[in-house]
Amino acid sequence: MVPISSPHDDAPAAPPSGAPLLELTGFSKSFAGFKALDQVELTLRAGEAHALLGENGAGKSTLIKCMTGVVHRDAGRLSLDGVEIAPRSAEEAVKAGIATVYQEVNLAPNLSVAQNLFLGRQPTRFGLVREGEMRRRATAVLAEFDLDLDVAAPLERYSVAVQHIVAIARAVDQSARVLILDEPTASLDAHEVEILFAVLRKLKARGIGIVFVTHFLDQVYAICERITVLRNGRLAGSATTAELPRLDLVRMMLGRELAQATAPAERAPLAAREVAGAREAAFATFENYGKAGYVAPFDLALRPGHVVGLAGLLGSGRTETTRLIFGAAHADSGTATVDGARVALASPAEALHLGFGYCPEERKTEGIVAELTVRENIVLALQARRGVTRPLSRREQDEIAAKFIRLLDIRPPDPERPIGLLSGGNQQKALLARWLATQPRLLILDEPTRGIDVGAHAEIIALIRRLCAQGMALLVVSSELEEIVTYADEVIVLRDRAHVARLTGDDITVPGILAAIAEADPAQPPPAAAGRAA
Amino acid sequence: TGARAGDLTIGFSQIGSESGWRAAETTVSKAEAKKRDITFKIADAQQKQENQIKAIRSFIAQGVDAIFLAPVVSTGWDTVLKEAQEAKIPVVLLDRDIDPAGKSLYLTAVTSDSVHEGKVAGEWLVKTVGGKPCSVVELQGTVGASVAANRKKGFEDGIAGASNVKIVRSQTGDFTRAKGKEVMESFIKAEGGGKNICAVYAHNDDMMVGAIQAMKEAGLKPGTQVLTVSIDAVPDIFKAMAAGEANATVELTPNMAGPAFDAIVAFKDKGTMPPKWIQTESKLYTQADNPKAIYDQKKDLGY
Amino acid sequence: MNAASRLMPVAATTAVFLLGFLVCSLTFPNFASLRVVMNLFTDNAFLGIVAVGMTFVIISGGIDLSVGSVIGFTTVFLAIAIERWGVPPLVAFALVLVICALFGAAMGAAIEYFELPPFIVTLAGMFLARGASFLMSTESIPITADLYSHLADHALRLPGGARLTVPAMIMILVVLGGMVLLHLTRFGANVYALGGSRVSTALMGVNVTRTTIRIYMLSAGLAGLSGIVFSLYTSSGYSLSGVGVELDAIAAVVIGGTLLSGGYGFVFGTFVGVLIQGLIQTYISFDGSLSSWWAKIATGLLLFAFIGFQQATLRLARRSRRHATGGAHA
Amino acid sequence: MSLRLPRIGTSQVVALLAILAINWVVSPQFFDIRLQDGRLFGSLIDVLNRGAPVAILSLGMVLVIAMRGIDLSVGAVMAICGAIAASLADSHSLPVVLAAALGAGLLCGLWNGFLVAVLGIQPIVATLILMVAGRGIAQLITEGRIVTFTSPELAFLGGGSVLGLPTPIVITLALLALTVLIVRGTALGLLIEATGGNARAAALAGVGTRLITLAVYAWCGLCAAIAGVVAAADILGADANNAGLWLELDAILAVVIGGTSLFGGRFSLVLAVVGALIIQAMNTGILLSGFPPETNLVVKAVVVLAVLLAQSPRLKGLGSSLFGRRA
Ligand SMILES: Nc1ncnc2c1ncn2[C@@H]1O[C@H](COP(=O)(O)OP(=O)(O)OP(=O)(O)O)[C@@H](O)[C@H]1O
Ligand SMILES: Nc1ncnc2c1ncn2[C@@H]1O[C@H](COP(=O)(O)OP(=O)(O)OP(=O)(O)O)[C@@H](O)[C@H]1O
Ligand SMILES: [Mg+2]
Ligand SMILES: [Mg+2]
Repeated sequence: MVPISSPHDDAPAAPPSGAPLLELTGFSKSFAGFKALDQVELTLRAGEAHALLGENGAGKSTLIKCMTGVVHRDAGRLSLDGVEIAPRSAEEAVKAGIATVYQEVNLAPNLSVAQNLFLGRQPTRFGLVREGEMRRRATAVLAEFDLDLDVAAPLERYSVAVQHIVAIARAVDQSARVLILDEPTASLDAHEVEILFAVLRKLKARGIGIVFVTHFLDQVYAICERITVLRNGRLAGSATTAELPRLDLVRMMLGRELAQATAPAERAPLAAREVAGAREAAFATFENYGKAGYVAPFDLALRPGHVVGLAGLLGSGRTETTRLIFGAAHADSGTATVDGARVALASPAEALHLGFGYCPEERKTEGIVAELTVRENIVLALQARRGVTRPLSRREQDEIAAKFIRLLDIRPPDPERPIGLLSGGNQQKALLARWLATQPRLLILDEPTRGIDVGAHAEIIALIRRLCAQGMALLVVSSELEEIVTYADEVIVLRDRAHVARLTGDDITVPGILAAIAEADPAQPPPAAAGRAA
Repeated sequence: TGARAGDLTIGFSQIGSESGWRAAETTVSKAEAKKRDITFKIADAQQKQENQIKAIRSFIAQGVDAIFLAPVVSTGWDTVLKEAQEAKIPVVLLDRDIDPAGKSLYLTAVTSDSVHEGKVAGEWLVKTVGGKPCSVVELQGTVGASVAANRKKGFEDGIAGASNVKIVRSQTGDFTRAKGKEVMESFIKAEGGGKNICAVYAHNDDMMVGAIQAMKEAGLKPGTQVLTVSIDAVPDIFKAMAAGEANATVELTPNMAGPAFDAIVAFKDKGTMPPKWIQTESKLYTQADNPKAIYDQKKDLGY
Repeated sequence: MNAASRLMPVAATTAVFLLGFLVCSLTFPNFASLRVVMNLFTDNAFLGIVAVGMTFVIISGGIDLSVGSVIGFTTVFLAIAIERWGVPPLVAFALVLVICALFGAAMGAAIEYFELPPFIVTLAGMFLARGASFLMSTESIPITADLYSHLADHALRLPGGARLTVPAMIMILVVLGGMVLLHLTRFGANVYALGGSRVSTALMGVNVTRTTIRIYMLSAGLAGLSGIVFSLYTSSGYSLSGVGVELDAIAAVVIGGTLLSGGYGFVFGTFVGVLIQGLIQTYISFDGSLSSWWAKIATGLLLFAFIGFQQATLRLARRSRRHATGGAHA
Repeated sequence: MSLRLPRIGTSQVVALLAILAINWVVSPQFFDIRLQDGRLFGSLIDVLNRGAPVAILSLGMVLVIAMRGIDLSVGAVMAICGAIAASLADSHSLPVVLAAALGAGLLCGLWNGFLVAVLGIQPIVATLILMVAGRGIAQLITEGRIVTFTSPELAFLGGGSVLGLPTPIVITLALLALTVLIVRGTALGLLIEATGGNARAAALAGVGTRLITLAVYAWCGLCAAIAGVVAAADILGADANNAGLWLELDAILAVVIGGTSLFGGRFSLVLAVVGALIIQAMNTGILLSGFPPETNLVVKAVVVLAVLLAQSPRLKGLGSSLFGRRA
C-alpha cells in the first residue's frame, strides 16, 4: 500500500494567478421552463484545481454538460486560452483538450477495461487495433491508480467503484488542457481518494486546470485552490480556498447556517440510549451464511433499533454481503431466520415480504427506473409488496410522494417529473424514499449518502436515527467511516470477501476500524486516522 | 436395363401449401405415387426459390431416380438443373414452365397454360354479356407471381375483342379469401355501392369466395346481379355455383403428377422420350354443369 | 477465465452444430459427405452474407428488417441493368452496391437525426425496397450475360462431386472480413460500445451518428452483395426473391449467441447460426416423408432443440464460472 | 439522456385524422355511411372492421413490448385458433368452440412466456419457434385445406352486428376496455412499466418479474386467439396457410406508432389501437385509390415514414421552437 497521508497535512497552495485557462460567462440553461442555470460564470486558471460546489440540484452537472456541449446551453460564451470555443459534443470537447468524468459512470460495461480506457483512440497498425499494446498501456495507466485488474475482462465485472476509477483514469489520460471531474470521489474510499489526489497534483504541476465537483468539504480544502458555489442555478459566489473558511462556505452553499455539517457529530449509537426494542431478540439472524466465491460464511444478528455497519476496502465484499441478505444472491451455506423462523430468502420479493428493504449501491443500473416519475419510483416497492391486485389509489400515491419529497427535501419538488431528469443526489433521496415508504423492519443501505450534499447528509443521518428509534433494524454499508462511527452499534469489518472483525461499543472508532481493515494493531492508528467525513 | 416403377425413388420440390389447390395437388401426387408404389419424397419450399434449389440439391445428393419440380418462378434454374443433368437425374416440371433457356435441362413439363386459362375466362365473359357494356373488377393474385401476370394477360386477351367489356378496377387479393373479401369491399364502395360493377374476375377461386361474401354483405346478388368468373375449380366454388352465387370457373387440374409419373416410368423402362410439353386441359365449368355433383366428387381430393 | 466465458455462447453453438451434423449423418446414409457440406455453404451463402451485416446492426443495439427486400431489389436491378440497359455486369455490381450503401446510410441517418426506432425505419425501408423492385418489374427476368454462366460453372471441384462455388467463396471471405472488422478495428469497438450504452458512448467522445450511419451502410451494402450472390445463384432477377430473409438472418445471428439487446456477439457465431439453419433445412429435405406442415413443425422443434441445448450448455458454463475477482490492490 | 415525458398522443390522433382526410380526397364517398340490412356500411366502418384483428393483436403485443419483449408468433397463433374454431364450429356449441380456441391461444402464450421467463431464451427467437411451428400445427389441423363452416353463431362473431356495429368492432372495444381495466385498474401497469424500464431495478424493488412476464405473454396469446377466431368467422372458414400471415409485423408497427418504445417501459393501450387504425386506414385508402397494386408498398413506406417523422422528438422540438415555445 502507498502511504496514505491525511488531507489536512497539505495546506492548500496559493492559487496560481495569471491568464485564465478556461473562462465561461453568462451560462444559462432551462429545461421545459425550469431554470437550471442562470447567468453562471467560472474562471479556471492553468495548474489550479477549482472546486464547483452546491446543493443537490444546484446545477453543477448541468453546468459541466453545457461546457462540454453534451447539453446545448441557451446562452453563454466559453473560451479556452482566450480563444472562444463552442464544442457541440463530448467528441469536440475532447478534441479541444477538455476531458470529463460525468457524474454517473459513463463507460461501455460490455467492453473490456482496456477498450474502455482507449475507446476511439486505440493504438492501431494498418487500421487494426493492437490488443497487446493496448493492454500493456491500460495496465500502466491503471497502475498509476494503484489498481491492478485483468484489463481484458469486461468492465461490468467490476464494482461501481472500480468502474469509476477506470472512468477517471480514461479522462486523466485524455486531458490535454482541462480535466473536469463530477463527484469522482463519491464511490471511492479514503485510500482511492488519496491515490486520486496524488495523480491530480501531478496534473496540476503539468499546468492542467481541474474542475472538481464534490460534496466532501475536506477534499475541497485538501486539493483545491479556488471555489465556485452554485445555488439554485445561480452563481452564489467565488473565492480562493484561503479566503473562504468552512462555515462561510456552507452558508454560501445552503444560504443558511448548518451546525452538524461542520462539527463532526459526536458518537451516539442508538442502542446506547434506551430505545424501544433495542434489547429485544434479534429480528433476523444469519448463521454461517455465505456463498462460495462470493462472500465467505458469516454470522450476523440484526436487532430492532440497532445499527450494524459494514466497513472495508473496495471489493471487500460489503455489497455482496448485503445482496446475499436481501436474496439478490443465493447463499449456498448456512441458515437465515426471521423472528426465529427459518427462511429461504430465495428472491428480493421474498425478502420484501419479510419486511426487508434494500437501497442498492448502483443507483443508475439497479436503483431508478429512469423514465418513470418520481412518484412511481417512490411507491414501486410498496406497491410490489401489496401485490398486483391491491393497487395504491392515485390519491394515496400522491400523498406518499408528497410526504417524502417534503421529508427528504427532494428538488425540484415535482412528483410527476421523470426521475431520470433529477440530479444525482435527488435521485438518491427518492430511492431512500422508496424504501422508507414500505416501513421496513430491516433496512439495508449500501452507500446511502453517496452524492448527497452536506445539508441533506445531516438530515438523512438524523432521519436514519429517528427510524431506528422507532424500532427498525439497520444494516449500513458506507465508505465514510466517520459517518458509520456516529451511529453504528456494531461494525463488521470485511477484507477479501470475508468478515474479519467485529467491533462493538467503545472499540468503534475510525482508527480502530482502519486498523482492522489494514489488519494493523489498533494501538497505533495508521496515518489515515482522519478517514474521510464531513 | 428396365426399371419397374416399384423400385423408383422420386423427389418432388413443391412450392408450398399456400392455397387449397396446392394442398390438393400435393395430396393427389401422393395418391398417384402410391398407386404405382413409387417412393415419393416431397420438399415444401414455402414459396422460396432458394429452398427449392436447396431441395433439388439434396435430392441430387441423395441420388434419387427423378426429380419433380413445381417452379415458384420461371427463371433461375439453369445452374441447379445442370447439376441434375450431370448427375443423370431426369427432371419433370409440374404445373408451371420455366423460361426457354432451360428447355434442354428438363425431360418434360406437365403444365397448364395459365395465359390460356385467363383467356378462357375472358371469352366466357364476353360471350355471356353479349353486346351489353360491362365494367369488370379484377382480383389479382400475388404481385410478382407469374401465374397472376399470365392470368391477367390471358383475360385481357380474352376481352380484347369486345370494346363493351372493360376492366375498371384491379387490385391484388394475394390469392387469399380474406384479402379477396377486403379488396372486394373497397371495390364496392369505390364503385357506387357496386351498382356499376357488372362482373368480377378473380385469379383464383379462393379470392372469389371471399368476394362473394363481400357482395352478399353489401346486399348485392353475385351470380345474378354481378357475374363471377374465376380459376382453379376448387370444391367451394362449385358449392357457390350450386347456390347460384357464382357463374363460372376454369379448371386447373391438381393431377399433374399422374402424367409425369407415367412419362418417367416409360422413360426409365423403355427409354421413350416424352413430348416436351404435356398440357393439361383448362376446362370451363358453369352452373350448367351440375356443380353439386362435381362438388361431391371433388370435395375429398384434399382441396 | 473470462475470455473463455465470453466465447462460451459461440462454443456452445458450435458444439450444438457439430452434434446436429453427427445425428444427421447417423440418420441418413449419404449425409456425411463433403458434397452435403459444400451444398450447405453454397445454398446459404446469401444468407451468411446478410447475417454478417445483421450481426453488426444487432450488436450495436439496432435491427435491420430491410435486408430481404434489398436482396430482391438488387436482383431485379441487376437483371434490368444488364439485360435491358446492357450495362456490363461488373459495372452493374458496383452501381447496385453504391445504391444499397446509400440506402442504408439514409436509414441510419433517419434513425439518428429523427431519433426514430430502427425497427420501424428499416420496416419502412423493407416496404420501400420491395415496392421499388415491383415498380421496376413484376415478372422475373433471366440474366444471360456470359459472366453469369461463367461464374455459375466456375467452382473448385472437390472429391465426391463436391464443389466450392463462387457464392460459397464470397461468403467465406465476407465472414472473415466481418470478423476482422468487428473484432480488430476501432469501428468494431465502437459498434460494441454503442450496444453497451448509447449515451455513454456519446459521452466517451465517440461520434455516435457517424458510427450508426456506417453500421446501416454496411448492413445494406452486404445485403446488396448478398443480392448479387443471389442473382448469381439463380442467374435471374425476381422482385419476390429474398422474402423473409431478414427473419432468417436475425434468427441466425441470435442463434449464434448474439444478444438482440446489443453489446454481445461474434461474427463466427452468426456463421454457425447460419449453418445450423441450413442443417435443419437439409435434414427436413433429406427426410422427404414429412408433409409440408410436419416439415414446419419439425423445423420449429429442431430450432427449439438447438436453442434449448445451447441454453443448457451456457447454464452449466455459468454455474462453473466463478464470480470474477479482479486482483485487489497492489 | 433523452427521456420522453408521459405523452398524450396528439400526434397519433392527428396522423389518423390526416390519413382519413386523404382517403376522403382520393374517394369522396369515404365518409358515407348507410344501414345495410341492420349493419352499418361504409368505408369508415371497413377501416374499423378490417382493423379489428390487428387492433386486438396490438392489445396483447403492447404489453409484451412494454416488458422489453416481442412476440413474433401471434400470426401463427391466429391461424391455429382459427383452425380449431372452424373445425369444431359445426359439431360443437359456441361455448365449447370458443373455450377450445381461446384455451389453445392461452397455451401458446404460456409456452412463449415459459421460454422467455423460465428458460431465459431471448423473446425474438423464443417466439420465432412458435411462429414457424405454429403455422405447421394450424395446417396439421386443417390438413392444408381451407376448412369452412356454417355455424351461424360463430359466423356472427365476424359478420354479425350489435346495434348496427359490426361484431369485430364491438369485440375490439370490449377487449380494449377489459385490458385497460386489468392493466390500469390494478398495479399491473406500473409493475410492467417498471420492469420494462429497468428489469434489475424492478426485481430489486421486489417486483415478481417472472410471473408478470408469463402473464403478459399468456395475455398476448389470448388476444391472438381472439383475433384468429374473428378472422376465421369473417371468411366463414379457416385458411391455415394465410390467416394472420405477417400480421405480427403490423401489430408491432401499430404498437410503435402508438408511441411505445421497443426498449420497453411506458406504454399506451389506446394509442396502440389508434396505431392499428392508422395502418388500416392507410391500407383501405390504398385499395380505394385505384392505384396499380405494384405501388402499394411504396405508398405504405412513405406514409409510415411520414407518421413517424410527425412523432419524431427532433421535429417536435423544431416545430415547437418555430412557434416560439421552448422545446
Ligand atoms: N434533462 C433535464 N431535463 C429537465 N430537468 C433537468 C435535466 N437535467 C437536469 N435537470 C434539472 O436541473 C437541475 C440541476 O441538475 P444537476 O444535475 O445539474 O444538479 P447537481 O448540481 O449536479 O446536483 P447533484 O449534486 O445532486 O448532482 C436539477 O433540478 C434537475 O432536476
Ligand atoms: N479494487 C478492486 N479490484 C478488483 N476488483 C474489484 C475491486 N473492487 C471491487 N471489485 C470487484 O467488484 C465486485 C463488486 O465488489 P464491490 O466493490 O461492490 O464490493 P464492496 O465491498 O461492496 O465495495 P464497494 O461497495 O465499496 O464498491 C466484486 O466482484 C469485485 O470482484
Ligand atoms: Mg450532479
Ligand atoms: Mg459495493
